[in-house]
Amino acid sequence: MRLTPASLAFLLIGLVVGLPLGYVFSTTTSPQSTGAPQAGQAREYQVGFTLPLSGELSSIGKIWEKVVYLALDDLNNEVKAYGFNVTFKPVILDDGTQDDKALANVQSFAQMGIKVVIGPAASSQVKAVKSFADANHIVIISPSSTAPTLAIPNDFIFRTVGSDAKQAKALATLAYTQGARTVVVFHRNDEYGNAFADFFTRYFSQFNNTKVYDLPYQAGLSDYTSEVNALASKVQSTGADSVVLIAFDTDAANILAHAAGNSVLSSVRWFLSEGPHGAQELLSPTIGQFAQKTRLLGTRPLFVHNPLYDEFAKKLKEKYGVEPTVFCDTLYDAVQLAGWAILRAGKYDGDAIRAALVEVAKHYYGPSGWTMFDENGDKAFQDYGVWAIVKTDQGYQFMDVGMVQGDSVIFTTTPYR
Amino acid sequence: MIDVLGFLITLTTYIGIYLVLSLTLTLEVSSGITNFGKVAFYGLGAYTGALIGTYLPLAITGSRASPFDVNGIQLLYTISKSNPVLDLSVFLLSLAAGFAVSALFGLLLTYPIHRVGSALVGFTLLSTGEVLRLFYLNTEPLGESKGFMGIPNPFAWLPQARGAEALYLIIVWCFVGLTYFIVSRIMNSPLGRILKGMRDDELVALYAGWPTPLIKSKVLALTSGLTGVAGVLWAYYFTSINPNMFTPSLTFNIWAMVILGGIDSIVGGVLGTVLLASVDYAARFVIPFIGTTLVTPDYLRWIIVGLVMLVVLLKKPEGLAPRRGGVSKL
Amino acid sequence: MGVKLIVEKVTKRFGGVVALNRVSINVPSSLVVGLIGPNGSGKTTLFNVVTGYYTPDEGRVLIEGSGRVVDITGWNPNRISRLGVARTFQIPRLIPSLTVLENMLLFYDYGSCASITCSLRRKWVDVEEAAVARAMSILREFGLESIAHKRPAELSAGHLKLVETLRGLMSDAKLFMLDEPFAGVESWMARKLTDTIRKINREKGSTFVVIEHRITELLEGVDYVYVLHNGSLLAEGKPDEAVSDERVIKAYLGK
Amino acid sequence: MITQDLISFFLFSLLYLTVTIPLVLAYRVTKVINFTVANYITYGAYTAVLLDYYMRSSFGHNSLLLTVLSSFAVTGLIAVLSNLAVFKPLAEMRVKGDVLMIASMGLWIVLKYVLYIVSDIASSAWRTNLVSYSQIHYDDISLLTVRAGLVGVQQSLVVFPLLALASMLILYLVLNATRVGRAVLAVADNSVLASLSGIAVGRVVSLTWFLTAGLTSLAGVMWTTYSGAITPEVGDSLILQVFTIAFIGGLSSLTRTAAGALLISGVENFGTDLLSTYLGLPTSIKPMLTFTVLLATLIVSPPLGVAGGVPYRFTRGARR
Repeated sequence: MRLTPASLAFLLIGLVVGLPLGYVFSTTTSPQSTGAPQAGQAREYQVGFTLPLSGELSSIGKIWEKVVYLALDDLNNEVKAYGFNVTFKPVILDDGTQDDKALANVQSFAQMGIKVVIGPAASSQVKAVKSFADANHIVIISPSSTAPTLAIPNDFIFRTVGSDAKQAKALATLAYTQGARTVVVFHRNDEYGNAFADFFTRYFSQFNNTKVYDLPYQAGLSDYTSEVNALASKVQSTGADSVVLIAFDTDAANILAHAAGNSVLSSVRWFLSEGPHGAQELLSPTIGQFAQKTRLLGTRPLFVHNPLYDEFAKKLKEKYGVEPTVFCDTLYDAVQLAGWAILRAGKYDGDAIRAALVEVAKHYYGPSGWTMFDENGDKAFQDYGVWAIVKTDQGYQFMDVGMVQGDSVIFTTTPYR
Repeated sequence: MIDVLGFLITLTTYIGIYLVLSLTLTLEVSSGITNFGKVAFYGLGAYTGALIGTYLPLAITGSRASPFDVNGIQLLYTISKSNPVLDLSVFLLSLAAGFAVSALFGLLLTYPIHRVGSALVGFTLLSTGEVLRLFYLNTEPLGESKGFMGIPNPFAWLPQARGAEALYLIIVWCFVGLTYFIVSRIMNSPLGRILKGMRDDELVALYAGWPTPLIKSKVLALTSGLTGVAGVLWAYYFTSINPNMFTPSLTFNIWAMVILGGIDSIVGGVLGTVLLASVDYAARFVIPFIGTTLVTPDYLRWIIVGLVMLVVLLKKPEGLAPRRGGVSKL
Repeated sequence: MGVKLIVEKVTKRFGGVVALNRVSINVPSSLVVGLIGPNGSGKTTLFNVVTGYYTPDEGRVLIEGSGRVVDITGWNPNRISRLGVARTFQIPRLIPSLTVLENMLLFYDYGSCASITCSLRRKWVDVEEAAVARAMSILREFGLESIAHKRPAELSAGHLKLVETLRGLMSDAKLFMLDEPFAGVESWMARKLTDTIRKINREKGSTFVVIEHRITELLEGVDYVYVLHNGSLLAEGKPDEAVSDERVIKAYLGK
Repeated sequence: MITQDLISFFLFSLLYLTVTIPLVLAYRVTKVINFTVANYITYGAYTAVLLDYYMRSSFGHNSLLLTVLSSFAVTGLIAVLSNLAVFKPLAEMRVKGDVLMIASMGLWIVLKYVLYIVSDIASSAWRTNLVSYSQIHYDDISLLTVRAGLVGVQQSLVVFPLLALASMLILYLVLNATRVGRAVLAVADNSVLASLSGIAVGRVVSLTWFLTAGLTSLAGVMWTTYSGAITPEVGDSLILQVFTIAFIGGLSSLTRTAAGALLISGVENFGTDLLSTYLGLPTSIKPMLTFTVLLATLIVSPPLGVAGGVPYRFTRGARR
């Protein structure tokens, strides 16, 4: 019989499926695996990570990857110091900021025998993996999903960050105390932007004499000229005194650059969400000048002047040369919580780890503050800091300038003269 | 320990859904329809399924909860776990509706594109997909950017997750079988020859007495309907969908599979699909252990896919498994 | 049995250019008629109007056969083809991925057997057998059995023209419109083509309209000739009359 | 905000013209429906980005002229190579236009992700974020604006007309004043006739690839002075508009293409704003407006000849 193309292809498929299977078999059944502990050998636990190393969130995903390594180093040193003979090993997969890939990643983690997965980043991705995780008892800890619709009790989804509802309140407070009365909320037309804008509107309307106008824009474009023009029209026609921008990094940079060339938009105040914080593009001269002119301020989940955060930021800078961006602290804490919960559970099993995670979080305090979960598995106590873009000798820089405390804002420095 | 059974179930489910897409694309390509808008029909099916799968159970049980609230979503989970009859019938209804809606949409789309050549057809379908995505993104009853969540898995009422997965796999593959039957019967018939003629020289087919635009619209309606069912299967497998799942890269992926196997051979399309989908899924078990992350594996994967497409087109245009013999099979 | 082709005062414009200007021709049944004229005189445009590729801006196209007159103005090409009008192209157009036999089969009227439902139920087998038998008998009749399973790329220009003409027989064409059948064809093959046309004309009584661009190589034994020039009908008549018409000579020779 | 709309209408018209005029010309010569146009724009922009980072960190300033020259060279070279590696062999195999289009799709994917990898590696080597880069300022343009007394004017307002004009001028001069340019036009009109009259069609095609791709890359350079965040998605996001315009022009007529560029730019900039202000529609309907124009074009005046469609009318019976 001669080798037909069909049989050739089947052979190829066999190789393609078989090789990795064989490879993983050989690695996972080797002594260091998650199987039975061996005397004298450190027991190894694998923790799955599905991170946005490509796609829309790739610029923060790359930094997150470094945070993961930092957190695991710290965790491994720490558990050794406590006398545990275990190590935690990351299994990192890229999900391209896409929902279907996030699910496929979690499925392959499950099939590798991994019970704790950190990530995915976006709320839509968390939704995509929820059903599988619940059915297969995989603990999911997302460091950055903030959608209120995921606040569901008794599931396997945990989030080490507060829901957007809380930050929206903080931003509303910031805007109001800064004198904003009529605002246009210019936000991404996606899960994050819409939910944030809804809550902002709800809280801001509770203040006296306030008016809120809503203006969503299409996310994921490479230019926002007509969107910014529409915003300018809206600001002019409503007589708004402030713009609230709910955005990610790239879109915020684009929008602010166009707004800088617009006289109407340069004469109102700007308030931003946490998304754009840390993006290098925002430090260009155009946007820097614009920020000084409009006294631009933003909020972000942060416990200001938390020495643990400063230490974390210093270590990250020393080891990997990067500044922590948004959700780096919550990711760090997610890793720590996962590690300690596995140890507390005593066995590598989804249900046991879930129960242990709730307990561990009550007693853990990290760069992101106190990590205790509420009944929905979300961070119960979240503080919010205020950030600004300030001019320094090295050009424009991000700076945390204050914090939101209940109904008031406390400034620790004066960002704009 | 690696869970081999789970691995195989997941892999074959993905392959099954992709197979429906690539088989229908093979039929389209062999009829001269350069469908760069595969994702439009797929997404439409998924959305139709999700719409029925979430609104209908809530309406039948008399709940006023919205499928986008936490309450509604939890209620949907409860219903799907406790009411097998309702759960299954909603699923079956969705399959039928997904077919109907996508088929109708395919039929309507042939009007603007019936007079133009394949480049414009491809491009128009490509933009149709994008416009539909924007439509979902801006339509409140479709959940806007949130999309749907809590689409009931038709076998959620089974006690073990594994059983539900296996049963779903069987359903997917029954449908793959049906699609294979339809596509191969059509391609190996006098109609298949007419379609081939249409693809190579539509004017000659027209002069041969065949109302080519009408035939094209019927074929597109059929393949779109099948693609729509694939979308429904996807939505119920995933249990949550949102507009950003339906970007053009999905279409390009399917095209790569079909080109890899041989542009007008059924077996080739199947092989290309199985190969690419397997590599994609199995790679997850290798990549994390390689250790380097300087080059994102996904980028590398796309470069390889693109290169393979080019090499196949240049060196072996008939693909891995070319179609053998003539059309006429007596 | 042939049909009569009547073109009544047909005008076709492209933008500002008048490609056909009130052209009227009247091809009697079962004749072989030549259509000659220099490049750009509107011959192919006239073919395109008759076969439904273009809709004329003015005028009508009628087909008369079996005592019935059908106005086919504005019909789609496929419908006109089913009425029994077959055409060929200047550069032969066969489906490259199909064999000669399959190219012939493409022109067979499968009726409802070409539908999707019929394909799914495999109800076409009998019809396919009849179609193959028919195609083979045609090929055999004209001595082309040997090329039945070849693809167009393997054939000479003459064979391509021949197959292109013969496939009209699959759909019982009663009016053949051949666009430069002898262009680029070797002389022995041209003879074979002529014989074929004659044979079909004699045995089936089909009407032929043949475009020829060079006046000197006009088909032997053409019954009647129309001369087009700049989109208008310049002259018509018996071949020798038409060729010796001084307006025709002027059109061909000088400005 | 009519002035803002006018400004963006003006800028986008120029941008679209810079991309579509070479595209249509290239199609007429090469007969490839070319997806890699998106890559040309992106590579143009990213040559500018990489150069800007390098120049700023080494010399402290950057020049538009240098950027334009290097973008032109890089992109033109890529186009010539892709012709040699892919399109020329395919054309020799006498494949259908569809296959050329699909091949260009494959090439587009390859080039797109190669750029991603390049910018990732450059980002990690230089410890900066090149995957999303801030607006670029060119010092020679600043100098120019100051000399001309236009202090404070945005660079895009100067660079867009400058480069668009330069592009048109180069195209006009090359095509009309040089022998090889006239050969390009001859091939565009009828390649068979051109080769019969002794023109080396192969060389003319190569030149066309170089010239049109290089000119397309100018759009990418223009973009760097305009957008607030330059990403490797720039070109892809313009594809819908660019091909709609090219199809309005039937991929053949330059005047119709130019009119299409103005139409799409107008619809996008005025249309979106008007609908948003008066009907309260979200600005995200912008792509839908473009799509509507495309559909309307297809229904009202389908570009028959070049697109290879068939003459089929859905209306029944005789019709004049």
